[in-house]
Amino acid sequence: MAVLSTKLLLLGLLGYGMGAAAGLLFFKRERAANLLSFGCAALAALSNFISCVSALATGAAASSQSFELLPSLIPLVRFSISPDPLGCYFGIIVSLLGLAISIYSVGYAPGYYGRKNIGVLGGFFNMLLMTTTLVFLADNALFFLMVWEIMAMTAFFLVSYEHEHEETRNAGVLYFVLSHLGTGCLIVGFFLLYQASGGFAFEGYRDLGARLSPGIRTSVFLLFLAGFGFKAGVVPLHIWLPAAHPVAPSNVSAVMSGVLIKTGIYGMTRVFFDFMGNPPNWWGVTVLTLGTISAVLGVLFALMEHDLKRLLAYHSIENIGIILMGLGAALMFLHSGHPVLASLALIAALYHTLNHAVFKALLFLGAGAVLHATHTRNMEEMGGLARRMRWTALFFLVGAVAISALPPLNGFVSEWLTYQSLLQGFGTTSSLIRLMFPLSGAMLALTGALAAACFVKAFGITFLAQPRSDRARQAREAPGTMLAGQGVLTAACLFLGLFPTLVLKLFDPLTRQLTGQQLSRQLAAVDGLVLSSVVAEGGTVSTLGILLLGICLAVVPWILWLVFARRTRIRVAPTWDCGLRGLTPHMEYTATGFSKPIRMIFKTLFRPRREVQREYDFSPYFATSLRFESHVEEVFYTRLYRPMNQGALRISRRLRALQAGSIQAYLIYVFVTLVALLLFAL
Amino acid sequence: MNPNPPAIVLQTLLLLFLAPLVSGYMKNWKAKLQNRRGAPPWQVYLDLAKFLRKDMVLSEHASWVFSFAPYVVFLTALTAGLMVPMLIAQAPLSLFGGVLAMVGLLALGRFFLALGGLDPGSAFGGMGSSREMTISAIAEPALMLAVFTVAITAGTTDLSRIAQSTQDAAWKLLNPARVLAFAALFIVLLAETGRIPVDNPATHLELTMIHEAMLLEYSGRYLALMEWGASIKQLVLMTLLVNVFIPVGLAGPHAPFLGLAMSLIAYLVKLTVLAAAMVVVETTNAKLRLFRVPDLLSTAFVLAALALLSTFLFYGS
Amino acid sequence: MPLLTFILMTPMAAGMLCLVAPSRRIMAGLGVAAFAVTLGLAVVLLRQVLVCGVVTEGREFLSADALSIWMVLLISVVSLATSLNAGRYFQRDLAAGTITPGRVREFYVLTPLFGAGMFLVVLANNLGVMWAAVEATALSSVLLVALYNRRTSLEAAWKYVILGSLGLALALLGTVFVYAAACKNNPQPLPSFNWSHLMSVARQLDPHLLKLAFVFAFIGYGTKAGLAPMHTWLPDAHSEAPSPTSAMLSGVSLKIALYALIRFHILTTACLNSDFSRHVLLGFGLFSMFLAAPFILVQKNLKRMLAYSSLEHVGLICAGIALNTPATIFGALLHMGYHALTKPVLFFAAGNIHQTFHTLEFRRIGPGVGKILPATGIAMSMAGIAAMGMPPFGLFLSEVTIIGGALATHQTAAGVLILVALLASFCGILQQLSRIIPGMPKNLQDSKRPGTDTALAMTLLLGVLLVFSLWLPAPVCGLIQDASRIIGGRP
Amino acid sequence: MNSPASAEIGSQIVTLMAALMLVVQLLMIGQRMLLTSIQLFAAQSVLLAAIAAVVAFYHDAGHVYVVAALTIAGKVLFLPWLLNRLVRRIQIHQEIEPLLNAPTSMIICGGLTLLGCGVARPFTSLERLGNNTLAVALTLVLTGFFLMINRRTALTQVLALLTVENGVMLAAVALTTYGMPLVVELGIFFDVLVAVMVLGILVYRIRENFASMDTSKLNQLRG
Repeated sequence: MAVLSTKLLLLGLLGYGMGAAAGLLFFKRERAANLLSFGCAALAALSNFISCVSALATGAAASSQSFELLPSLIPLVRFSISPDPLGCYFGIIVSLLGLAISIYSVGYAPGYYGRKNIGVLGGFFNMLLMTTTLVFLADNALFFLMVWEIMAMTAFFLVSYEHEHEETRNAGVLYFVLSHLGTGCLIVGFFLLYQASGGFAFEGYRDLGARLSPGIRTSVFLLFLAGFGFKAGVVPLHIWLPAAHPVAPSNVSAVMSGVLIKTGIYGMTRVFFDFMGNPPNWWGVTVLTLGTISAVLGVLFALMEHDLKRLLAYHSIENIGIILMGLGAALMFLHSGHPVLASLALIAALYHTLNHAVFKALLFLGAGAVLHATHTRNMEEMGGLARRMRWTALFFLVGAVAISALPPLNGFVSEWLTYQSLLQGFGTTSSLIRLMFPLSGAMLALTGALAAACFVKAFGITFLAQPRSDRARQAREAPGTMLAGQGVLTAACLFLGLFPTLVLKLFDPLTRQLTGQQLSRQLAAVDGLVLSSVVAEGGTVSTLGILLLGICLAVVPWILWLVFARRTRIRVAPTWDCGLRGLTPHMEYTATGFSKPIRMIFKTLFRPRREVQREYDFSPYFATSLRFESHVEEVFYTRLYRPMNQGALRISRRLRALQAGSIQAYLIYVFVTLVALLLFAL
Repeated sequence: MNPNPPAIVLQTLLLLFLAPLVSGYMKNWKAKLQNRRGAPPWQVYLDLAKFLRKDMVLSEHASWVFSFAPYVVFLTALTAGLMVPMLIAQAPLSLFGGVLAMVGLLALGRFFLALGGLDPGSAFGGMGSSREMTISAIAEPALMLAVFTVAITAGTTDLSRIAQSTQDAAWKLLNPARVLAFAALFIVLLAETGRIPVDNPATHLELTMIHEAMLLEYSGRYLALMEWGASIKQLVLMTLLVNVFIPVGLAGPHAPFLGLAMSLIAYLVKLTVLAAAMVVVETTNAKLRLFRVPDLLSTAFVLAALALLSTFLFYGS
Repeated sequence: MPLLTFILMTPMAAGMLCLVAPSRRIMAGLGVAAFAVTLGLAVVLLRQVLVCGVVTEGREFLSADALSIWMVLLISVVSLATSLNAGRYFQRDLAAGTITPGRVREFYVLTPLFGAGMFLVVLANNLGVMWAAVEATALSSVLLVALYNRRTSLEAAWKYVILGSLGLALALLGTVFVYAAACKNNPQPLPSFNWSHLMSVARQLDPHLLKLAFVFAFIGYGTKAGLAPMHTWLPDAHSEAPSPTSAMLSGVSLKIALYALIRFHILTTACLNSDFSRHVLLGFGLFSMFLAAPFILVQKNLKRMLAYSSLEHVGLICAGIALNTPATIFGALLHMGYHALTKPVLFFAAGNIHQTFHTLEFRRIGPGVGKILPATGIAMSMAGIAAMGMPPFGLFLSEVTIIGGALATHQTAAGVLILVALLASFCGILQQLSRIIPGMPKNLQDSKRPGTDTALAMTLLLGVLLVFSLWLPAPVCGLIQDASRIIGGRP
Repeated sequence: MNSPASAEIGSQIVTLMAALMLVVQLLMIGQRMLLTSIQLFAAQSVLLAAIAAVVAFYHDAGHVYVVAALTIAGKVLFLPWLLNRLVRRIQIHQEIEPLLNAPTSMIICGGLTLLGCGVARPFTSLERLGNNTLAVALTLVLTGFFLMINRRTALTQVLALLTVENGVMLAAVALTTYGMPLVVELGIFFDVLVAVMVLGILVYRIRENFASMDTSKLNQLRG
C-alpha cells in the first residue's frame, strides 16, 4: 500500500512536470497548450490526491521513509522527500484544489485566447502546483528553501501574468519583495538549526528546541514566525495579499489563496510542533494574539472592499488568523502539559486550513466566473447575476455560507472545534492568561458575524436584485468545465461539513506524529454520526443531524400549505417603488452603502474620507446630479510600509552624492583609505 | 442521551404555538401600558392565518433566493429551539448541538433573512439588511462572551448540561458571574429580537425600521413564515435566558406527567416575568439612533467581560 | 608540449593577426577561434592539475595550480562568449554609424591582448610579472573603454586609467616590499621571486614588512577589483564601454584583480598566521555589498546598475574568502564562476537594448522591452533572476553556501549582514528590471521599431549556467575544492 | 673595494640624493608652471638614476646599471620630451591652478612626511645604503598622491603619477640588495612607458573633445 501510494505520488509529480513542459512547448498552439497542460495538472492532482489520502487512511504515512527524489548532482543539496503525515495532509489540500482548479481552468483559459500566451499560464500553473507539493514533502532544509523560492518565483510570474497593467506589475513586485524578505528570515532560521544540529536533514531537527540555547531558540521562533508569517499574510505582514490576489488570473488567485498562503501554516506547524519541542508560554500567547488581530482586522478591511477579489483576499487574512488562533492555543496547551487539548486545538487549526482552502478556492472560482462574464471586479457594476448565472450563484452561495461559519457546512465545524478547544483551555492554567481564551473566543464570534455581514453584502450586491450595469445585464452562465470545477469544491464543502468524523480519522497519524495523541475515537460519538469535543460532556454537534432535522421539520410548512394555502395564487409584480416612476438600479443599495454602518462604527480604524458634490436647482434635497467619493485608508500601508519605503529611497538618494563625478573626490577616497589602513597596520 | 421522539414532537408544538402567543401578549401589555386597549393576545394567530390564506406577490427582480429565505428563517428558528431545554432539563436535541450550534442556526436564518431583504432591489430592503447584519455583528461578541461564562463554569457547551449543572446547586444562581452575564444577555436579547431601544417592531417609519424593512416585499404565506419564524426566534432566546440562568422547576429526564405540568407552569411564570420586563423597558425607553446602538451593546460586552472576570475569581485558582 | 605557453600565445597571435586581417569577418573568426582553443587547452590542463597538483613551464616562469586553472576556464568562457557576441554587435554599430571601422579593428586587436594579459596574470609564477600583467590588462582595457570617442566614454576611460594606474603603482610598492622581505635574510644575491618559493619560505619572512606589503597591495589590486571605496571608476567604465567589453570587465577582469589580491592574502596569512588580512578583506567586502545596494535601488542607468550589482558580487566573493572556512571559500569560488556566466548575459542584453532604444536610462526605455525584443527580454529576465540569487540558478547555491558556512562556524553576524545586503540588492534589481522588461511599450511604433534581438551568446551562456547549476561535474568540483584548499581556511 | 669607510661615503651620498629628490618633490608641489614641473620631474629622475648608479657601484651589481640607464633613457630624456611635445601640440596655457594654496599644501606634505617616517621606522634595518631612504620613498609616494589630488589639469596628474612611480623605484633600489630581478625591472619600465603613451593619447583626445585640459570638467558620469 505504502509502495503504491509512493508510486502514485511520483507519478503525480511527473504529471505536473509533463504539464509544465507541454504548456511551454505548445505555447504557439493555444488549444493544445490549454488542454494538455491543464489536463496533465488535473490527472497529476488526482493521483496525488489518491496517494495522500490512502497514505493517511492506511497509516502508511506514519512509517514513511525519506528517499531521494533524484540523485543530486550538486554539492550539499539532497533532493530528498518524505511523505510523512503532516506533508501528506497538506498534500491532500494542494491536490484536491489542484484537481478542481485545473478542471475549471480548461474553461477559464479560453478567455485569454488571442490576447495572452496560454502555454505560459499552463506551464507555470503546473510548476506552481508541483513546487507547492514539494514544499510540503521536502525533508532537507536546502531542498526546502530551493523549492520554496521557486514556488515564490512561479507565483510571482503568475501574478504578473497580465503585466500590461501597471497595477499588476506593482502588485507582483510587492509580493515578490515581501516574500523574499520572508525567505531571508527562513534562511537564517534554518541555518541556526543547521548550526545546532550540523545537518540539513529534517530528521536531525526533530525536537531540537530542547538542545538550543534560550537566545537562539527565541530568535529561531521569531525568525520562522516572521518568515512564514509573510507568506501566510499575518497582520501586519499581509499587505501583499490584497494587492496580489485580485490582479492574478482567477484560477491562480484560487491556488494562491487556497494553497500558497497555507505553506506558511505548514511551515509554522512543522517548525513549532515538529522541531521545537515543548514551547515557552509566550510563544503560544504571541501566536494566539496575532491570530486574533489578523482575524478581526482582516474581516473589517474585507467589509470595506467593493472589489470582489480584494474582498476575498482580505478574508484569507481573516481565516489565517482563525487558523493561528488554533495553533497558538495548541502551543499554550503543549506548554501547560495538556497534549490532548493541544491535539484538539491543532486539529481545529489544520481542519480549518483544509476547509478554508476549499471554500476560498470555491469563492475565487466563482468570482472568476463572474469576472469572466462581466469583465469587471467592481461589485457596484454587478447585480442580478443570480438569474443569469444560476449555478455559479448557487455554488458561490454555498461558499459564502461555509466561510461565514454557518451550520451545517464545513466552516462551522472547524470553528466549532476551535471554540471547544478555547473554552476547555480555560481550565488548563490558573494564571490570568487564561482569560485570553474566552476573550479571543468572543473575538472569533465577532469575526464570524462580521464575515456573515460581509458575505451578505458580497452575494447580495453581486448576484441579487437588478443588474447595475450593461455588463451585468449581458452576463451569461460560465462554460461547463468551469461549473464542474466549482461543483467539485462545492461537493467537498458539503462532505467536509456533514461527515467530519470520517475526515477526522485522517488526523490520527498526524497528531501521533506531532503530539503523540490520537483523538478520532474520542471525537466521534454515536457511531460517527455526532462530533463530540474530546473531554466527556464537553458538548456535541452533528451537522448532518441538523440538516436532516431541518428537512424533517419542513413538513410543518408543507402541512400549513395543505391546510390554508391550497387555493392561493402567485402574482409577479414590480418591487414597490414608493409611487415613483418605476424602480431603477440606481435606487438599489450599493456595496458602499451596505458597509457604511460598520465604517462609521470603526471609523477610528478606517479614517474614512468622503467628498460629496451636489448640483441642484432650487433645493438641495432635489439634486439634479450628485457625485459621491469615499475612501478608506489601509492603515498598515500608509502608516508603516510607505514611510519605510520612502525612507529607504531618501537615504539612497543622499548616498548618490558620493559618486558626484569629480575625480579629485575619488582620489581622496583612495587616499583616506590608504592612510587609514597604514595607521591600522602600524 | 439519545433523542426521544415524543419530546421532540412536544417541544416542536410548544415552540410553534407558544411563540405567537408570547408576542401577542407583549403587544397587548405594551398597549395597556400606553393607555391603549390594544388587540387581544391571540390576534397574532389570526394574522398568521390571514397571511397564509392570501395570494402572494413576488417581485419581478427577485431570484430563487427570495423564495428560499422564508423556509430557512422558519426552519432554523425551529431547529434551534429544539436544542434549548424548555420543559425537560434534557433538551430533546441537545445531542445535535449545544449553544454554539443554536447561535449558528439563528445566524444562518439571519443570513438568509438579509439576503431576502436585498433580493427585490428596493432601497428599504438593503437598508434593513445592512443594519440588521451590523447590529447582530456587534451583538455577537457580547452574546458569546456571556454564554461562555456559563459554559465555562459548567464545563460544557451543551445547554441541557449547563441547566442541570446549575439546577443541582441552587446557590450558583446568585453567583455574580451569572447575574452579570444575565444582564448582558438581556441587552443582547433586546437587540436580537428587534425591540426598542434598538429597533421598533411596531413601526414602518423608514428611517427607524430594521427588521420590518427586510420583510417589506414579502406577502402571503412567505410573510407568515417570516413573522412566525421571528416570533419563534424570540421565544427561543427568551427560553435560553430563563431556563439556562434560572433552571428552577425544570423537569428531570424521566419526569411523570405531573412533573411536566409543574415545569410548564414554572416555565410560563418565568417567561411572563421576562416578557413583562422587556415590555417595561420598551415603553420606558425611546429608540436609540443607529450609531448609538453600539454604545448599548458595548455596555453588554463590558458586563459579559466583568462576568468572565468574576468567574476567574471564583473558578478555583 | 608547453600548454601554458600556448594558452598565452594563442590570443596574442590572434590579436597580432587582427592587425593585418583583411576583413571584419576574419577578425571576428580569429577571436572566437583563439578563445575556443584556450578553452580546450584549459580543459586539458584541468585534468593534469587534478592529477599532479601544479604544472610549471619555462624554468618555473609559468606555473598553474587549481586556482589559476579555474580562472583560466572563466577567462576563456567569457572571452569566447564576448567574441561571439561582438561580431553582430559591431556590425550593427557600423550600420548605425556610431563607430568607425578603424575602431572596430582596434577592438579586435585589443580584446585578445586583454585576454592574454589576464592569462598571464593567473599563470605567472613571479609576483613582479603578475603585477606587470595586471597593468597590461588595465592599459589594454582602458583603450577599449574609450572605444566610442564620446565625451562620456573618454571621461570614464580617464578616471579608469588614473585610478587604475595609481592603484597599481601602490600595488607595485607592495610587491617591492614582498621582494625586500624575501631578500632580507637570504644568502644568494638574487633570491627567486617565485610564488612557489615565497610560499615555501613564508614562515621566515618579516611580518611587519608583509603587513605593509599587504596594505599597499590591497589598496592597489582592490582598486582594480573595484572594492568600495576604491570602486568609483567601475560604474563609469562599465557603462561607457561597448557592451562586449563591459561583459569582459565585469565578468572576469574584476575577478583577475581579486585573484592577485587573494595571492597576497594567502602569503600574508601564511606569514603572519594572524587574521589581519582576513579582517581587512571581510570589512571591505561587506562595505562594498552595503554600498552597492542603495545605488542599485535609485539607479537611473541600466548598465550602471549592472555595474553596481557586480560591485556587490565582488564584495560577496571577497567576504566569502575572508570568512575563511572551507565552505565559504568553496562558495566564493563557485560564485565567481556563476557570476562570470551570468553578468555577461545581462550586459549583452543591455547592449541589444541600447542599440534598439538608443538610450540606457530606465525612464526613456520604459516598459515593454519583452514585447519589442522577446529573446532579449527572456534572456535578461532569466539572467536577472539568476543574479538576484534565485534557484534553480547556481548563485542561490553559492550564496547559501557562503552564508551557511559563516553561520556554521558561528560567524553569525557576518552571515546575517551578507544576507541583509543580498536582500537589499534583490529588491533593487527586481524593482529596476520590472520597470523595463514587462508591460506594454508606451507608444506602439516602438514595437514596430526594428529590434536588435540576437541571443546566440546569451543562450550559450545561460545554457552553460543552467547545466552547471544543476550538475557540477566531479572534475570541476574537485578543481574548486583544490583551489579552496590552496586559499586555505581552517576547518 | 667595499671597505666600510667607502660604504659609509656611499650611504651618505645616497641619503643626500634621496633628500634632494624630496626637495624637488616639494618644489613641484609649490610650482605653478607646467613646463617647469616637467623639468623638475626630469631632475628628480636624474637623482633616482644616480642613486641606482651608486648602489650598483658599491655592490658592483651589473644589472642595476641597466636600471640606471633605463631610468636616464626613459624618465630623463624620453618622457619629458614626449610631454613637452604634447604641451606644444595642444597649446595649453602654462598656468596650473591647484585646489589648495601653497602654504596649506606644504603643511599637508609635512604631515605626510611624518606619516612616511612613522611607517618606515621599523624597517631602517633593511636599508643596505643610506638612512631613511625608505621613509623618503614612502613620502614621495604619498606626496605624489597628494599632488595628483591637488592638481586639476590632466597633464599634471600624469606628472604626479610619474613621481609616485619614482618613489616606488626608489624604494625598490633602496630596500633590496640588488634591485628587482631584471625581468621585473624591464616589465615595469615598459609598462610605465606604455602607460604614459596611453595617457598621452587620452589627453590628446580629451583636448579634442572638451577643448580643455581641466579634469574637473569631467563630471558627466554621476550616481
